[in-house]
Amino acid sequence: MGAPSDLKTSVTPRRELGDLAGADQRHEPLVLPDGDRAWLIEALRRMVLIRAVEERIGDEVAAGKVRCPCHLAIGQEAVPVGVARSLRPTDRVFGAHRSHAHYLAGGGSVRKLMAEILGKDTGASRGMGGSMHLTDPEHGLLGTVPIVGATIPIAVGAGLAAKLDGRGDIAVSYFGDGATEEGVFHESLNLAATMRLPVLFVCENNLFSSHLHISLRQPSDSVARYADAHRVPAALVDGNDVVAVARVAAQAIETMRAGGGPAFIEAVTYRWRGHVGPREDEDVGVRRKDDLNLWKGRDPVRRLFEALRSEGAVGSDALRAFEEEARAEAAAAWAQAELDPFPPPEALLDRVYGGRR
Amino acid sequence: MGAPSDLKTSVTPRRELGDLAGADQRHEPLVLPDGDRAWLIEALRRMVLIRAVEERIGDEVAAGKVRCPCHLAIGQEAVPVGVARSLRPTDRVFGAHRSHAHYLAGGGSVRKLMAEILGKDTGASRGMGGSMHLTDPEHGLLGTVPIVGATIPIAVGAGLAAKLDGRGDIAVSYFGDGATEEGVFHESLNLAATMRLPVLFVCENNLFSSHLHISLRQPSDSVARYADAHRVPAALVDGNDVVAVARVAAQAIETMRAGGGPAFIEAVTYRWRGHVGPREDEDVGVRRKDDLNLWKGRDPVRRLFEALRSEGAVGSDALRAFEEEARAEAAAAWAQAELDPFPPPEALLDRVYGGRR
Amino acid sequence: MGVTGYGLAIREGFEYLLANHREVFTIGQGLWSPWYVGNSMTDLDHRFGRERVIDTPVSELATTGAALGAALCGYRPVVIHPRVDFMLLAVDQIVTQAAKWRHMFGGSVRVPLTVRGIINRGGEQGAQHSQSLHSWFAHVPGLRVVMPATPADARDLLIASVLCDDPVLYIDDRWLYGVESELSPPVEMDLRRESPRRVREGRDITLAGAGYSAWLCVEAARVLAEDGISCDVIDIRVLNPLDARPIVDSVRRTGRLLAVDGDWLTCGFAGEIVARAAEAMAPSAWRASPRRLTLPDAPAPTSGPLEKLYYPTVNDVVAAARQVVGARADTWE
Amino acid sequence: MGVTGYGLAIREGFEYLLANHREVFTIGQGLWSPWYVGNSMTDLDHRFGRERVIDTPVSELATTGAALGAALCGYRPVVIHPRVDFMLLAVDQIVTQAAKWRHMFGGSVRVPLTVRGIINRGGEQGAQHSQSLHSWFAHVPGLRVVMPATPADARDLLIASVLCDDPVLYIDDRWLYGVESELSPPVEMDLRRESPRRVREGRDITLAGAGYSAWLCVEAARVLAEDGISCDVIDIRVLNPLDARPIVDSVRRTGRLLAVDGDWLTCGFAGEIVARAAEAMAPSAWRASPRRLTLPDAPAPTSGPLEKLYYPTVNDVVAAARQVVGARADTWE
Ligand SMILES: Cc1ncc(C[n+]2csc(CCOP(=O)(O)OP(=O)(O)O)c2C)c(N)n1
Ligand SMILES: Cc1ncc(C[n+]2csc(CCOP(=O)(O)OP(=O)(O)O)c2C)c(N)n1
Ligand SMILES: [Mg+2]
Ligand SMILES: [Mg+2]
Repeated sequence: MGAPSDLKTSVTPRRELGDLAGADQRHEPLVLPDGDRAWLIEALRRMVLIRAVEERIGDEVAAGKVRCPCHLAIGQEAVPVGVARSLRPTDRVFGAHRSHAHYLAGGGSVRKLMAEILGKDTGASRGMGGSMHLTDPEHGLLGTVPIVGATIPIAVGAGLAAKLDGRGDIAVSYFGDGATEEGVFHESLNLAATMRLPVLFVCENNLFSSHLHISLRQPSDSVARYADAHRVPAALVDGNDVVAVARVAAQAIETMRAGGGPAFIEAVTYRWRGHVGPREDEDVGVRRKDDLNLWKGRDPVRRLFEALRSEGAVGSDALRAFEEEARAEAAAAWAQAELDPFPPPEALLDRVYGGRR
Repeated sequence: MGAPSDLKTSVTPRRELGDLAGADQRHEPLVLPDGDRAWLIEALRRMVLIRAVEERIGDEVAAGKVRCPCHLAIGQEAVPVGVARSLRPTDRVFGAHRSHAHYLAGGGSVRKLMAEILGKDTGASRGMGGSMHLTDPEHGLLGTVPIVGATIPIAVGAGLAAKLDGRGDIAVSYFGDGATEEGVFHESLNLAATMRLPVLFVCENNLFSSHLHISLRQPSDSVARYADAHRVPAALVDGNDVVAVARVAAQAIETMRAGGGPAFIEAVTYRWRGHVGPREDEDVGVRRKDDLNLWKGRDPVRRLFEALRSEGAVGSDALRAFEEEARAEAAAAWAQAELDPFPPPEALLDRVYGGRR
Repeated sequence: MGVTGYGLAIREGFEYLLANHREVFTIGQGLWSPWYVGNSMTDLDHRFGRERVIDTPVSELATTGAALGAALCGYRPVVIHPRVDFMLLAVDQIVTQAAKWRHMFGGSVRVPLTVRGIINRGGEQGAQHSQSLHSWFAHVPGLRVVMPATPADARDLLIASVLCDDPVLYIDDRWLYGVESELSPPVEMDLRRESPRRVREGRDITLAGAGYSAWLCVEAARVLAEDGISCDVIDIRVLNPLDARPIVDSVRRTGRLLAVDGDWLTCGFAGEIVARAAEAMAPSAWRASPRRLTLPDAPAPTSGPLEKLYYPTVNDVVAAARQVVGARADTWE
Repeated sequence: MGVTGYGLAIREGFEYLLANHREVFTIGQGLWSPWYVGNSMTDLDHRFGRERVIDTPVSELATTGAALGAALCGYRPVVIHPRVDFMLLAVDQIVTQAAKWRHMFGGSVRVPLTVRGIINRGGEQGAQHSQSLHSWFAHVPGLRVVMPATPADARDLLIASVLCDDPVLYIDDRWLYGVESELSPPVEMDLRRESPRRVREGRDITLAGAGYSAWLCVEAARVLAEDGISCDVIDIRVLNPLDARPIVDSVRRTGRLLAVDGDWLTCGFAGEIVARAAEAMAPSAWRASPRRLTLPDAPAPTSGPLEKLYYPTVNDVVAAARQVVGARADTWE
């Protein structure tokens, strides 16, 4: 810009993600970096755990054992696992309604998650929040809430606190493509950019907000353009490639810890289940069913596993072991949680304010 | 985009408007298009009227004759006059707190404006709104309100109505650079872009929001980047050049009437008075005082006048005549308005709902 | 003529409006989904077209403002918020814009906007998916607020709201969607003439509530009748502007009042009912002190047992009414 | 020790907090302007630095959310909204987030956030620059709401709010900035122990109000004393959670109540005062029906003569109190 311009009337292509949004693209094994096998194997184990736990939750919902709404992130495991790699417990992380994976990727207890979903006093939020309101301060997760976009400015404030603290900590805000339609998303990016706050904005663009494909809600299918407008450095990445996510996240976080301003990651991914609940066919959006089967070919877990196997780092037996371990942990946690007590009646009023009134 | 990218860490220049934001730039007479002298002379007359009326209002505020807050647009007259050129009475126009010029450029009655500012029953809003709440339905101005950003989505709805009507009418939303910091601005652009509504967004970027220069509020001094992000065709223009404003507005509006979607104009300008009230030194922002004197050299009225004079279309005598006419009209309107009655006491309750309750 | 449920009655209201009034359209999140707003709008998009049944991005504030803008241009839009909690993002457009434009611009501006906010609570959804806050909106001059308690009102108050030239907040409650009754053909009522209604006659105590609370009162009155307590029940229907006469007339007759409300206690709608009666009546006309039954002043919990404690039930209404009737005016302390 | 005005007393509170508590910072529109929030924060940015006294873009919602985020990380931010009307853009963060996070996450999360909303009305500013709406926020469980009526409270309730581990909405009124009194040194009160206060003793009637309305009550009581009506005056101070005992105790003594409030009538705070008293007292304990004096249920007008009609004055309080005292309990209808 600078010079006055005539009206730009070029019509915009509505699909700008190209092959990143292609259900039939990127089915091949990941390209692995040199070294670093230990973490890759740990990442595989963690993704397998997240999936097993969410599958178990889905089964319990289907069995009528759960009443609170559960939004499953099955298929999206690579994003939080990739980001979490560069985080430390003093960082501050915030999520939304679909945050089981954010919670578990950060190291959250499976038992407390199950107990929370069952409304037990032993739950992550002592039974007061359920699936949509998770917290895990030990690992830096300060809160996940279901009001779309609500934690984005809160994360900016955590970034402000981190900057005032001056210890190189950062804040991470996880949200979806739908959240970028809330005005507060833009206010938050502008605030972070203007104050140069260490906030990592991570948009899990799974192309859907509830039943609506992004093409019905926005003039382009890529949201990184908003970061460009707010002058926040942005990276666009395959959200089903844990290696790629970890790489851009590490880059961004390193800059931030060194005093850089905010950064934005658009991770393109896809959820395998309905918007809410365990069923796959819940939704009614654009071509959802046909796409789903193709997207399963882009499975972030399988793609990492096959890459590791092809070089002999992990075998099918190891994968099976991970899966059994994970299912066993989920089952044990569920069994324990079922036995746990509910909050006492006084909790209803005693937890409203600090101290009595 | 399309291909995954690494993090873009380029630091952004905070000044992107270049000479368009330069107080010492563009002092020379306008470059006039061929033909069309009649309108240019009318535009000159209209800008002179707006300035005279606002100067009179400022004097009355200074004299303690006015109680309601008045935000004067002296120095910004060219924007609404340039835009109004392509509007028709069936179009729908919305403004904000600084909208005397929007009202007058559209043909609003000086008498009703004065009466409204004095809280008289004969006012544009029957004395219920004052300077910050103006309406003039005959000329398509449906409302101006002081909640920053509030009329932007309302204008989008008027654009939706125009599209449903299918008569080629459009909606115009006037707002300032500060309003682009409200989330609703972004929600509105996305809605208009997604639904392809005939809405002309006109941002009068006078570089200030109250006491704060835009460099203290945003990472760049140009707001057209937001339109780019929302895929709304945008034009950047010298807001003190009525010819340039009229040209881009005509272009944008023509496309819209033919069924095109929204368009965005960023008109760079400067207010000569304080944020509120008549004083010039009211503010405390960045370099405001030094800039002001330079900006007066970029006077939209003088630049048009000198261009017309240099080619003999209008002489100094004619300009003087316009000015005297304008001052006389302002004076007469004020005198009449002072004699007008206040709303009756019943107005307080009778105007809340339609019909009695 | 068969029975119709409250949810489908709302849908009938929309069908009637869209079929008979060209200037009506609907806009909001979920309108192209078969389940988003229960069964209250299913397939309207296919029947009337997606130009008049518009699904939107997740942008409550702009969507509401856009509906207001269209209303100012002669349309009669209904903007739908699938949860009151989400509607709070649009408070500026509802409260500071829509409710004030007529007055602010001289009194003759027509603002035929209907905002539909759905109470969608329970099911362990928790604090951010359970708010009602009708007490907030009933507080705002210029905004008409209605809460239907029956299928007939669900349909006909919707029609009246949309045909009204003032902004109306229409609040329906998912907990009532299953309530059924026989419906006569739709009628176009003048909302300005609608007010609280005496839906059951009794001598001993006045039970008053809006929406689901009115339903609780009716059910409780049946139970109380069995042990000889005869209740006058007032279904509020129109919360703002509030015509308190039917309430006061009832309390004058019974001398006792239990205000039931599904919102919080402090500064809630139940308090307004009590205050109107207390102001209008002679102290000597009371046979017992008035009483409120509301949500406890706490956010909604998720845990099942706490959720059961949280929401007033028919039994709670019955118990509270018995207490009021049992109390003697002179000895109450 | 000289006298200090209400506006400067607020500034003293900020000075005390910023000087003595490192975790305190302030953020909001106008903090780098000498006039934006009257004389209540002038030059704090120069004295304490612009890292702790932060001016912001025009983004109420994100600014409030950011303050909440910092509070969750151990800071004690004060987010300033120069007008309550602007603060409404931030309702989601105040009501659905800040007020609920402790409860929603198990009860042990500390949320030491203070939101300061300034009532800035009159001066023919009109409907969008005149709202108070403290009745709304006092309705929200989890959100403490305070309204100081004196310079001492303006300073010390601000300090108490900021040092409280719960979210607090602190509402001050520009109409009180000129009120002066002698101030002793600042004290750190525990907000949980603060409640409505009896600021004048009387026998004939209880006058109760918050903020500017409390000031009106005190002034009116002086006038009423002259013609032999002795008023008990309750300055509410802390609206939520509301400790109604001081109010009820007073009305038990006087048998009469006039609730004065600078917010609208319907579902307003004055109604809550009346309802609490009506519920707690025996009908026989009333010497007259309670009465409310509030804004009329209309948006604020701009026109001078209408604006004069709109806001309750000392004379209005006096007149209303005379009426209540003049009424006989048994014949009131
Ligand atoms: C303010 C608000 N508006 C609407 C909703 C309803 N809602 C819940 S989740 C959701 C979709 C969000 O989509 P996205 O942000 O992409 O997250 P995803 O579900 O895809 O993970 C919506 C609209 C809400 N919870 N909050
Ligand atoms: C929602 C809201 N927040 C804050 C304000 C206070 N305010 C009034 S005008 C203004 C500045 C707006 O700047 P801009 O949009 O650039 O318009 P300009 O005054 O420059 O014409 C502000 C912040 C307001 N009126 N509304
Ligand atoms: Mg999504
Ligand atoms: Mg500006």
